[in-house]
Amino acid sequence: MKDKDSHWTRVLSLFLFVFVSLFLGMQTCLAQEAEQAEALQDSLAQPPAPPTNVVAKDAPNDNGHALLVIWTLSADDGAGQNNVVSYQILRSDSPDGEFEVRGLVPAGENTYKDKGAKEKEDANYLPPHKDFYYKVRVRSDGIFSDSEVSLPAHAYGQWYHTGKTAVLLAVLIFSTFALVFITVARKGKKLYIRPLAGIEAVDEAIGRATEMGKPILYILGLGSADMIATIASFTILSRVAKKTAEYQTPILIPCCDPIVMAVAQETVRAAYLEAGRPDDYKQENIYYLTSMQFAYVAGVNGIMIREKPATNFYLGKFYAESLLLAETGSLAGSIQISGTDEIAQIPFFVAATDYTLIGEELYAASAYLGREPVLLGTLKGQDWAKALVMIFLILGALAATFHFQFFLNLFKVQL
Amino acid sequence: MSGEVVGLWIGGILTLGIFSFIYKDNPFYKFSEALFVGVSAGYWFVVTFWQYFLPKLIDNLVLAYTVLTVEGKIDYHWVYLLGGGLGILMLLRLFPSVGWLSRWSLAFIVGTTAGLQFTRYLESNGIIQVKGTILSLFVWGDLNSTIGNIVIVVGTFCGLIYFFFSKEHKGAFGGAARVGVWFLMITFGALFGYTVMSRMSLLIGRMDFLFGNWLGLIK
Amino acid sequence: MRRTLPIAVVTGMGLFMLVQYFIPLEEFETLYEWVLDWTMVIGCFAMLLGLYSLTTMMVTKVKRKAPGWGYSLVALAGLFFMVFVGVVPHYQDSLKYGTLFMDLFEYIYIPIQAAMFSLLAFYIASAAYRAFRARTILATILLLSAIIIMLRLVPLGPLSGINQWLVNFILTVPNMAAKRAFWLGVGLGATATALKIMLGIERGYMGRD
Amino acid sequence: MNFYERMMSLDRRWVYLVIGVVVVMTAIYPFRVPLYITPEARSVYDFVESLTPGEVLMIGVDYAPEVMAELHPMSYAITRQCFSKDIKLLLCCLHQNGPGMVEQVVAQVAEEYGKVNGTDYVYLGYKPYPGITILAMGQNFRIPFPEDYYGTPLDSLPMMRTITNFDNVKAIINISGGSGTEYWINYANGRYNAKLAIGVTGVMTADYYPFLQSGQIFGLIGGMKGASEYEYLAEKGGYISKEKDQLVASKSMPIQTTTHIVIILFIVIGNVGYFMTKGKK
Repeated sequence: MKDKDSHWTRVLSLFLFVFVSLFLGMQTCLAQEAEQAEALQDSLAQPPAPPTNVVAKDAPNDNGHALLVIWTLSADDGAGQNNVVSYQILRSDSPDGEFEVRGLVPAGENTYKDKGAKEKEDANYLPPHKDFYYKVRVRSDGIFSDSEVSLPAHAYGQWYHTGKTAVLLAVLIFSTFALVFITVARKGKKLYIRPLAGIEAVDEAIGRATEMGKPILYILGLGSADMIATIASFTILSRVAKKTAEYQTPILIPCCDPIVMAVAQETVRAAYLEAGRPDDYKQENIYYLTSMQFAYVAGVNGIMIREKPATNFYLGKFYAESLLLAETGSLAGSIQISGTDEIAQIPFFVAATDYTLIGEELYAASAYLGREPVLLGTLKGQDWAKALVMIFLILGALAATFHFQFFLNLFKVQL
Repeated sequence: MSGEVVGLWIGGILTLGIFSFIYKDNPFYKFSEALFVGVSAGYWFVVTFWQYFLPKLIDNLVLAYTVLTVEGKIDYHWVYLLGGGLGILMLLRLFPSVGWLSRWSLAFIVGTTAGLQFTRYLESNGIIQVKGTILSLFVWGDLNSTIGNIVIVVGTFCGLIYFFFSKEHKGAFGGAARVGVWFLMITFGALFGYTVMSRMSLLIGRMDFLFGNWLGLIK
Repeated sequence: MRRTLPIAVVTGMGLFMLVQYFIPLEEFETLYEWVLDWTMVIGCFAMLLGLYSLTTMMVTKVKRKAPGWGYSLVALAGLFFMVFVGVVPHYQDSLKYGTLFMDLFEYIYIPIQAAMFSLLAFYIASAAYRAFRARTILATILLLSAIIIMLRLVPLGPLSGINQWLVNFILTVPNMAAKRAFWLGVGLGATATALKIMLGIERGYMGRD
Repeated sequence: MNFYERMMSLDRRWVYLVIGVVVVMTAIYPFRVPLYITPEARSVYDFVESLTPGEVLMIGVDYAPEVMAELHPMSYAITRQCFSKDIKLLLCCLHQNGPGMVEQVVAQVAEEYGKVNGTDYVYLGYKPYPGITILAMGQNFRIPFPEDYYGTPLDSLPMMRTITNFDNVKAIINISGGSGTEYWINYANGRYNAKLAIGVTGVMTADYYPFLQSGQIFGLIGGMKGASEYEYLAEKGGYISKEKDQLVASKSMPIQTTTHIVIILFIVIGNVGYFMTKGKK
């Protein structure tokens, strides 16, 4: 049996050997043929006119590991018999050294960004402050011609991204508005804010829970602490918890992110301290459940059905689970106050909860609940920014109607 | 019975357990829910461990240590110790006497978020939206677009008026705010109506699973 | 120290993240990447905290023989079994298909999740029934818009074309306008919140002792 | 308590029961729903129809198993239409839970039509960070994907010899269940001017209509209805057939229709009850 095996192996390897050598031989033949064909073609066809004015310079607005190559298109690009197919960009660290291919762009393009890696260990590393030379090779069906070698250029990083000026202006304008009105508010000027039904219901909802002797459930949403909606929810929680401390109503906060849990604990502890009831604070009421969307919902639904909280707050970032929570809560007979900046979930909150804070109202809620002049000041600043946006809307529409392109360019943001 | 069949049965039974909740809370649902919460928390922990903890912290520190022992150089990877340190501060929450130290880590995260989102929101929710609303109010020979554009600009304008907090919604201002709410309501209705199809698709998918894959009643 | 320093950290980190947005320089980019990595590392340690929190809650329930303590036991079993099979026997491979860990995920987690998700089909119907009452003009607008959109799936004969035109109109015009206004408002609100946090005006979330 | 009052305080479980019964009954006794084909779905179909054999179409398939019910039928119908017209396909997946599923679709359909991997289609596989990946693909597919899903270097695949970037594909169809679509629109279309159409879940459709208006996408297949419209067109074109059980979305359209009618009826009944009881109070 074993002999037979080795016999077969020998036959097989012999066969394989013959096959491989045949294959290799054929490959070489073919390659030679191809080369000959190319040489033949070379002698027949004229190479396309080379690109001219090749200029290399540092690529703007970057970390200093990229160069920009610009050239004038080959005279044959788009015209002439030699239809240009592509441009190859070649680079070298000396004008007469070996050039390596860095990239390829189709005909008609006259710029290429040679972007390298910033890690030294990366094969594609492009060192800053080192001179490089470029040439551009124009290709047309197997034949090509090269441009002159460019003058040296080196990459360096920039201190300011010029494409983001619009954002910088927005930051400055917005901060100015906010700071001006904070100062005004500090001086004691009384600021009007219009009533919001959702906010006015908060006191009533907490009061109801106290009367019924049942807990309050506060859901911070599915967001993690790196979302601003979650942070806005912390600021609201801070006010709500202070009230529950005063009313001595327990507040349950199951969380779906451990960092959110930690911040929520700090928030509620601080609120109880401020209300003068540090002993009533129960850390075990603020706990982590799970980070997975629907498992979290299943857990919270269980709490709602079994603990029957008198009031449910849903404030923060919510996704598809919004309706699952809100319907179960309404089934359990709780008063529900919701708010999110996810527009797709607002209809479900509107349908299934008693009060909904829509978008920006969620962010305004802490100022409403706290009524501190400084916070009301930022609210006023926000409104002024909004007024400015509205002015831009009208001006923009007029500019677009009468084709003032410059106005559009004001809002250009480059990344 | 192969593993897949066992899996199918487990899946089918647990699905029924979840569905039973719509009738009322019951032990069957409670069991499925508890299992769900436990398994998902465990899953998330394991994913965090392999996908974040190891590559982001341990691998970098091991690299730093290797460079130190092999080349005798202090390599930049040691900065990950700082991240690890902030993480350990988090764990100090377990000890009430030093728990306040974890606030440094929390502050680190909250501050980072605030700074990062500041520009992000101004850019994507501010500038880009304004830019998108810059529409020509008169499109030559295209009545549809002309009317559409005018309505969009007016609607956005009125919608923003609705969100004004520091001015009473009275008179012309209040009227505009009201128009803004109408626009919001049309959108909310549309979003609701649109979602129905997706939710029904989910239910159809589950029914398929129950009666098709699991029980084999329908093909 | 306990309170001032964290607020300083918030302001400092906030300013750094704000400034680096405008500076493409490599040093800033690297620092930015580190900061993001560190937040992830903090998240990993926090995960331990979360696990501790969940476990103590469940264990307390079991110990006290609180109502439903048996279910807590189920959750604990699920949790630790997953962690065990996920971390102990395999190296990183436990996240690949075919391991016991992934099988458990696929045969327990996925079906429950899908079932939970599909409950929405029932809830959306009941929400529509109970909440869509033409009480006010606003509520009427909302429900009419929802009905128009839903009707696109209903064969209406010659009316289908008109309905489709309405659906298109709602989605491209009022929908667009409302979303723009909504997003602009959210943008300003979020920015204001970020600013309040960075300036330390809003600090209720950071302990007080 | 009269009839209307009872109707107003109806236990919500009756609603659940009605929905459940309607779904099951329609599944058992299906009927053919007359379909209104939306122009935005038709334009995708017509575009694929206009391609000639040998031309390359790119499909970005970015969804997880959760939304399979809505999006899988689109992937199948388009792939079948392309393969039976001898159009070459370039596929990629930018959703982390999707790559295996996409492989399943393309491998199955390729087998049905006897198409060869590497010659008739190329599956690039998965890369994280959709934004960066799409930007890089605009430069050259080889930057994010030096190798295809099966580990073969792109340069050694016959089909890829003439394909560098988006300029070499006739159009891109992005079938997506998440935010990746925005990157396709902003980068593939916005930056590299690629012709783009999308197929999205029902929930997402409303968000992407405006892009149709602005011309950034040339077609949109929305949710299960869009998928069944596409199947209808593909069946008429003779690319898929009911006998082979290839009309998946269309099969559940009767259920969609009946449930939508039921929900609309619920709203109407609720309002009738509301107005009848309001008068009394």
